[in-house]
Amino acid sequence: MTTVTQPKEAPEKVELWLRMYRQMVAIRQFEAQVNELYTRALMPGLAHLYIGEEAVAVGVCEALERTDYITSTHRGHGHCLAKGASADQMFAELLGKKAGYCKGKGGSMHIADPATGNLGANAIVCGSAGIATGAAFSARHLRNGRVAVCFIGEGALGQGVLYEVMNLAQLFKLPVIYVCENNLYTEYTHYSETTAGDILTRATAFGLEAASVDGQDVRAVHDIAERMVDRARRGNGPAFLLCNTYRYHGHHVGDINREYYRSKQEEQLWKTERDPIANFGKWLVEQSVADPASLAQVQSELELEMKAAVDFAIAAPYPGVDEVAEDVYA
Amino acid sequence: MTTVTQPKEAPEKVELWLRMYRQMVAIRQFEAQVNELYTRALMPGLAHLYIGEEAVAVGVCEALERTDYITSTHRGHGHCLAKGASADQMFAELLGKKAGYCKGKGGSMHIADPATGNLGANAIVCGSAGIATGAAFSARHLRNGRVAVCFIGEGALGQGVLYEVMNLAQLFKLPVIYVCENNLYTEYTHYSETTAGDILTRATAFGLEAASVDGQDVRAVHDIAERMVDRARRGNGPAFLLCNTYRYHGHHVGDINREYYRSKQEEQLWKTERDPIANFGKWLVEQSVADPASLAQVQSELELEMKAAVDFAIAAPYPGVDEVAEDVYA
Amino acid sequence: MPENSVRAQDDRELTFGQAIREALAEEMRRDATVCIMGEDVAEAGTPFKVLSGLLEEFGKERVLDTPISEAGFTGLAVGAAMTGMRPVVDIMFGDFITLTMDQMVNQAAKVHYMSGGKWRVPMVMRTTMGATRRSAAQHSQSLHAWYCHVPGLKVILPSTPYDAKGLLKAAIRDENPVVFFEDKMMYKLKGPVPSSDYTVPLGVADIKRVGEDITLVATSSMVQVALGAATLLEEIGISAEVVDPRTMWPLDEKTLIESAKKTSRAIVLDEGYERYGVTAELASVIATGAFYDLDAPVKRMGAMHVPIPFSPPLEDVTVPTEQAVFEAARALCGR
Amino acid sequence: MPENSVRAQDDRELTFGQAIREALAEEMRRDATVCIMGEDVAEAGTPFKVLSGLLEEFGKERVLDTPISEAGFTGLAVGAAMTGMRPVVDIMFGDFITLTMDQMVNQAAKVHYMSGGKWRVPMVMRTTMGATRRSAAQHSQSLHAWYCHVPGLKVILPSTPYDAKGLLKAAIRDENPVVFFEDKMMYKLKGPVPSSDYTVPLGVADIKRVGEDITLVATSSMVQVALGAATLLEEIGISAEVVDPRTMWPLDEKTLIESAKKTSRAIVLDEGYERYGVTAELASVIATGAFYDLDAPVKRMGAMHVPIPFSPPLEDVTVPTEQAVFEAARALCGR
Ligand SMILES: Cc1ncc(C[n+]2csc(CCOP(=O)(O)OP(=O)(O)O)c2C)c(N)n1
Ligand SMILES: Cc1ncc(C[n+]2csc(CCOP(=O)(O)OP(=O)(O)O)c2C)c(N)n1
Ligand SMILES: [Mg+2]
Ligand SMILES: [Mg+2]
Repeated sequence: MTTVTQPKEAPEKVELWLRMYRQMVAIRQFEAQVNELYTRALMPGLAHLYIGEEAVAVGVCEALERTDYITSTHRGHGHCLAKGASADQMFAELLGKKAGYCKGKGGSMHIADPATGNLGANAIVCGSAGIATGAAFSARHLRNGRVAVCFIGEGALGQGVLYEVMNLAQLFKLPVIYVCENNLYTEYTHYSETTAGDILTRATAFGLEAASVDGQDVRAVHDIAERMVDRARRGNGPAFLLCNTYRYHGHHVGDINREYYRSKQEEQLWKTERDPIANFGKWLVEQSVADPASLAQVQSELELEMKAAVDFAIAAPYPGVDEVAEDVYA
Repeated sequence: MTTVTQPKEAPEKVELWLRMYRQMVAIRQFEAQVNELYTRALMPGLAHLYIGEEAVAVGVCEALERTDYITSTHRGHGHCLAKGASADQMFAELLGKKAGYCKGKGGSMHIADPATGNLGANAIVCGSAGIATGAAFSARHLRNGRVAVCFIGEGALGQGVLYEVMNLAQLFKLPVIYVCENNLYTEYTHYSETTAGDILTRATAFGLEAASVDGQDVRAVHDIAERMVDRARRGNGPAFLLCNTYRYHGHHVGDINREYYRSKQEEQLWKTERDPIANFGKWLVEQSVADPASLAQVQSELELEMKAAVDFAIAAPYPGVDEVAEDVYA
Repeated sequence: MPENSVRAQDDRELTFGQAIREALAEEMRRDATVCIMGEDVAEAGTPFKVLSGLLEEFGKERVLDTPISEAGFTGLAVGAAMTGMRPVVDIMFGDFITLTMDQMVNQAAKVHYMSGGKWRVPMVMRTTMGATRRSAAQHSQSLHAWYCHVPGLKVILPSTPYDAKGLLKAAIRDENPVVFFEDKMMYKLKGPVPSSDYTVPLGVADIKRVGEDITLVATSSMVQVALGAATLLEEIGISAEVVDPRTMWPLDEKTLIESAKKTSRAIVLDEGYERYGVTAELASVIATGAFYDLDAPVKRMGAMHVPIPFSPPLEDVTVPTEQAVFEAARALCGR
Repeated sequence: MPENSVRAQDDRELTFGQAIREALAEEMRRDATVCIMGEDVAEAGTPFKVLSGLLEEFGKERVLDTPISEAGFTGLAVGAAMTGMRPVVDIMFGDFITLTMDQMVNQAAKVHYMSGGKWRVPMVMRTTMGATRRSAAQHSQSLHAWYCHVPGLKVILPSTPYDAKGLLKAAIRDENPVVFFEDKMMYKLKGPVPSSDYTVPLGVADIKRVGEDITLVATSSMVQVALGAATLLEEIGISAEVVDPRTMWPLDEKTLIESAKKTSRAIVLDEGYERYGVTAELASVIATGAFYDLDAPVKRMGAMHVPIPFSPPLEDVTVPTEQAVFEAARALCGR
């Protein structure tokens, strides 16, 4: 993508911004296709869309090296893509095809990819907190300078194991960052009904560095993530980042009628006032780093790319039935 | 026991003090006999002595009604006695006799007694946190005005379920008080090696009222416990009380050589400078609420009482072998 | 049997899910100490909508949404049960009982015994089981064998709407901790359910189909599979008897053994992993009890020894099917 | 068999506990990625003193004391194993695996499969089992049957110092999550242990005593009980074969079945709860595999279906004894 006028910003900054914009659009286009696959009844099971939360995954993952680790959640497509996963293998996995990241054995909630440091999405709420902490343990022990990011939803604050591993991470000074996406709901219940006290204090109580950030502002997320990652890499221990965000769609693709737990007005407000892509796009134009046309072009490019990836996945074959018993033991 | 000169204090205060003194001595004498039983090889298995920590159990339980609930730990003899258990049935239980509180089926770590609101000691670290919280749930739901106290050691701070139930207790505004006995060690490891951050903040982070107190000062423990119990009873929710204390003996009766994890000097210091019974006795004399002779009398009375209770337990019969299959299901 | 008598009076049909809701509603009306707690049980009525309407009738005090703290609220329920309540906890997916094992096994199951019979834990845990829902390895397991192994717990696996209502009501009235496993794939299954107040006693197996040539002992959703296979078998002249233990513990060994003695052949079907699972216990009970009458080894059919895969063609071969049972039965009968 | 050949060279004796420590020390010297974590494992060397000296040799970086967070440090070990380490976690009492089920079953056991074989979890969980230590219901259980039920896990129950060393070394070198159960009552048991670097392969049963009239399949401490019973049986002219599967999964079915075929009678012994436990799987494997050769039903002997009581006279009758096995075997042989 070419930029119009000469921006005053350093070129690498500009590159980063455009890359982050492109990544956010990629995630949204990917998820739009997932929803499409579901409504066309082409996808087995359900999926949890990340639309609306793109700035969190992109802002954080852009602060990581390819060799750094992440663990993800049931709402994990965005994290995987932001860490470098390719759409075609992801779609193939979502359809249970052999060409998928997990040979079709994992599906939407279990995308894993060693090549991009993705230790795996997880369908157990907070199920990957131990794994991420352990990856940081290896990094420290093997002195390979890596950092681990553990993405969790605010619902994971209900799981005791989170406090166990934060305590361990601080005791062992491990390079792990717990990124908590507070999208206000745990399935169909507002987080305030299930979360007493103060979220950040739950982390500082165990000695972690903690901060909260506007999860709809990709630059803000990236700045604070970079600081925390750098701090962890330098051996100064774990951190907790609370990102305030919102999911536009239902808890999963089948969650259509949502009025009983949240209002249409609330949804509208977030979509119109606080959309991470629209707002960032507007800002890029203001900074004359990009113009509307070039941004529109990104959109259409990625839409085509995603459509092609979907076609690849649909055409791809299922694994052979005899493969069912493979990979149980290494 | 008669008091010498006329103390200026209100008689009920005086009564309370003398009762607390007596209770602390009772616990210490009880535990001395347990140790004796172990060394004489008359007790099956092991036991965890409460000697040195008497002021915590007594100060807290004297702030409770008989109908209030407690849950206890592997180091539970003191809690059970302070809540009103009788020594003979406890010794009988420790020896696995039919006359014991649990017909010999529970042993030292599982003393339970509905008559005194004792929901049971627990051999799983933090294993009773859910139970105590649930008892408080019943109290609130049945509106019977009861309060539940959950005794835990500081080692229980490592168990995630503690944070899960503190969150639940605060959300439901339950009348439960988590009394954490920090005796500096979890088995053979100093708590500072396993506890990051700040202990009280781990409770306030979930919205609980929290405070710490000198666990060797029975009046201080009683005062703060009374305030927290009263607050809970009035429906203002759960609290967390950190009591700084020390166990004089080993982790269990068999833990004799302890130099590899704590120094003899440290033990000596606590025993000579901070003994809860000696210091309280000295204070009672200063207040001319009691004289040395009357205090010495308490000691000898209780020693005889405990010896008699031990004799009862030794003479008591074992349950019949056919009873092994009873009480599995209600 | 209570079944027939009651069925006679009333042939109303409900789904499996509706029968469960009705059982809960009836018991909550009857006994004010019965309350429900779990994730998204209130407004949402659970993701499976099984509890819809209960919040409206019984209010937030008795239908409580909890944080995602399976260990925490299960432990809370144990204490509540000891002190005058009769809590029913909802563990959304059976895969999550992994988080409740200490509360259920070291606490709930042992409180009565360890206290010499002084404290009781009248609680019920409702949870789910069953694969083929395209939910992958962490949302498809049937882990009931673990709880069956634990003294102090009772375990129920209902297979029909009728049994579901009667067994759940009996579970709520039971003085012990009871775990109630519901197959996610059966919630829409319809069957006759009397509107009357009836219970089905724990520990009594039910012969779902009478037959002469082979016994198919089946649990939960496998009962439907067995009945389907029995129909196929009938076409080739093999008469299969389908026996549903209904409760894994207490276990009605006698009915299982007598059926096997009568037919001299048996297959045991359960959707849990076959290895070290429920099929092992049932097969061994029959192999011992009917030793001198069996013409062939007892055949076990459970889930494959693999984590449940997501990919549909793979997932479909991990659990027993009508066709597979049909073939196994035919082979066993030497046809 | 490796056993005999190696034994020949070297008849040094070690206790069960020393053999375990030696296995860990040897593997930690061989491979710098092997580390140990658990409660009181460092200075204290565990309450059972099994790990004494390892801290001194390998330092705090590789022998780590943890908080009392069984779920937390087990989960940490899973992630560490995926990323280059070979952690050995120590769960002090087997009763506490209740707290690790989610990390082991939903995470460790499934990572390899769910990732299509891309990630591996080479970790070992060492924990204990066994009653009669007067520790009551929450410190006396043998819950290994739960892990045996789970695809993706391997489960080891060593019965001698020799096997303990060889099997633990094999477990540490294995690419999968392996659970290693040590009977608390066997730590002082002495036996020959070569100082050489040997491993015992997983999935190979060991015939601890050759016999003709009856097969006693026994696990862990029950092997000693079976050998004791075999001696008593010999005195009345009954020759008992004692077979130790050594690993519950993978399971050497062939050796069990062949022994039963040879003797035509079998008793299976395990210290876990008998109901829905390990004895059910082993008995059913034998009942099926040796169906046409068995003269009597396979007899199961496990722990009584009660929480383990504290009172000595009660506790002693909850687990199989030499005398009980002797009587059962005699009855089975019709004497
Ligand atoms: C241990 C566990 N309990 C319950 C569930 C069911 N469940 C799946 S997603 C979810 C809500 C998670 O909310 P949150 O963590 O905020 O993530 P979000 O869906 O909002 O992204 C629940 C309860 C689960 N998967 N795991
Ligand atoms: C879940 C669990 N893990 C480990 C143990 C073994 N254990 C028994 S007591 C103890 C130390 C407890 O320390 P603390 O809570 O401080 O109580 P204290 O002994 O100091 O009174 C440990 C680790 C246990 N009983 N339960
Ligand atoms: Mg959320
Ligand atoms: Mg302590």
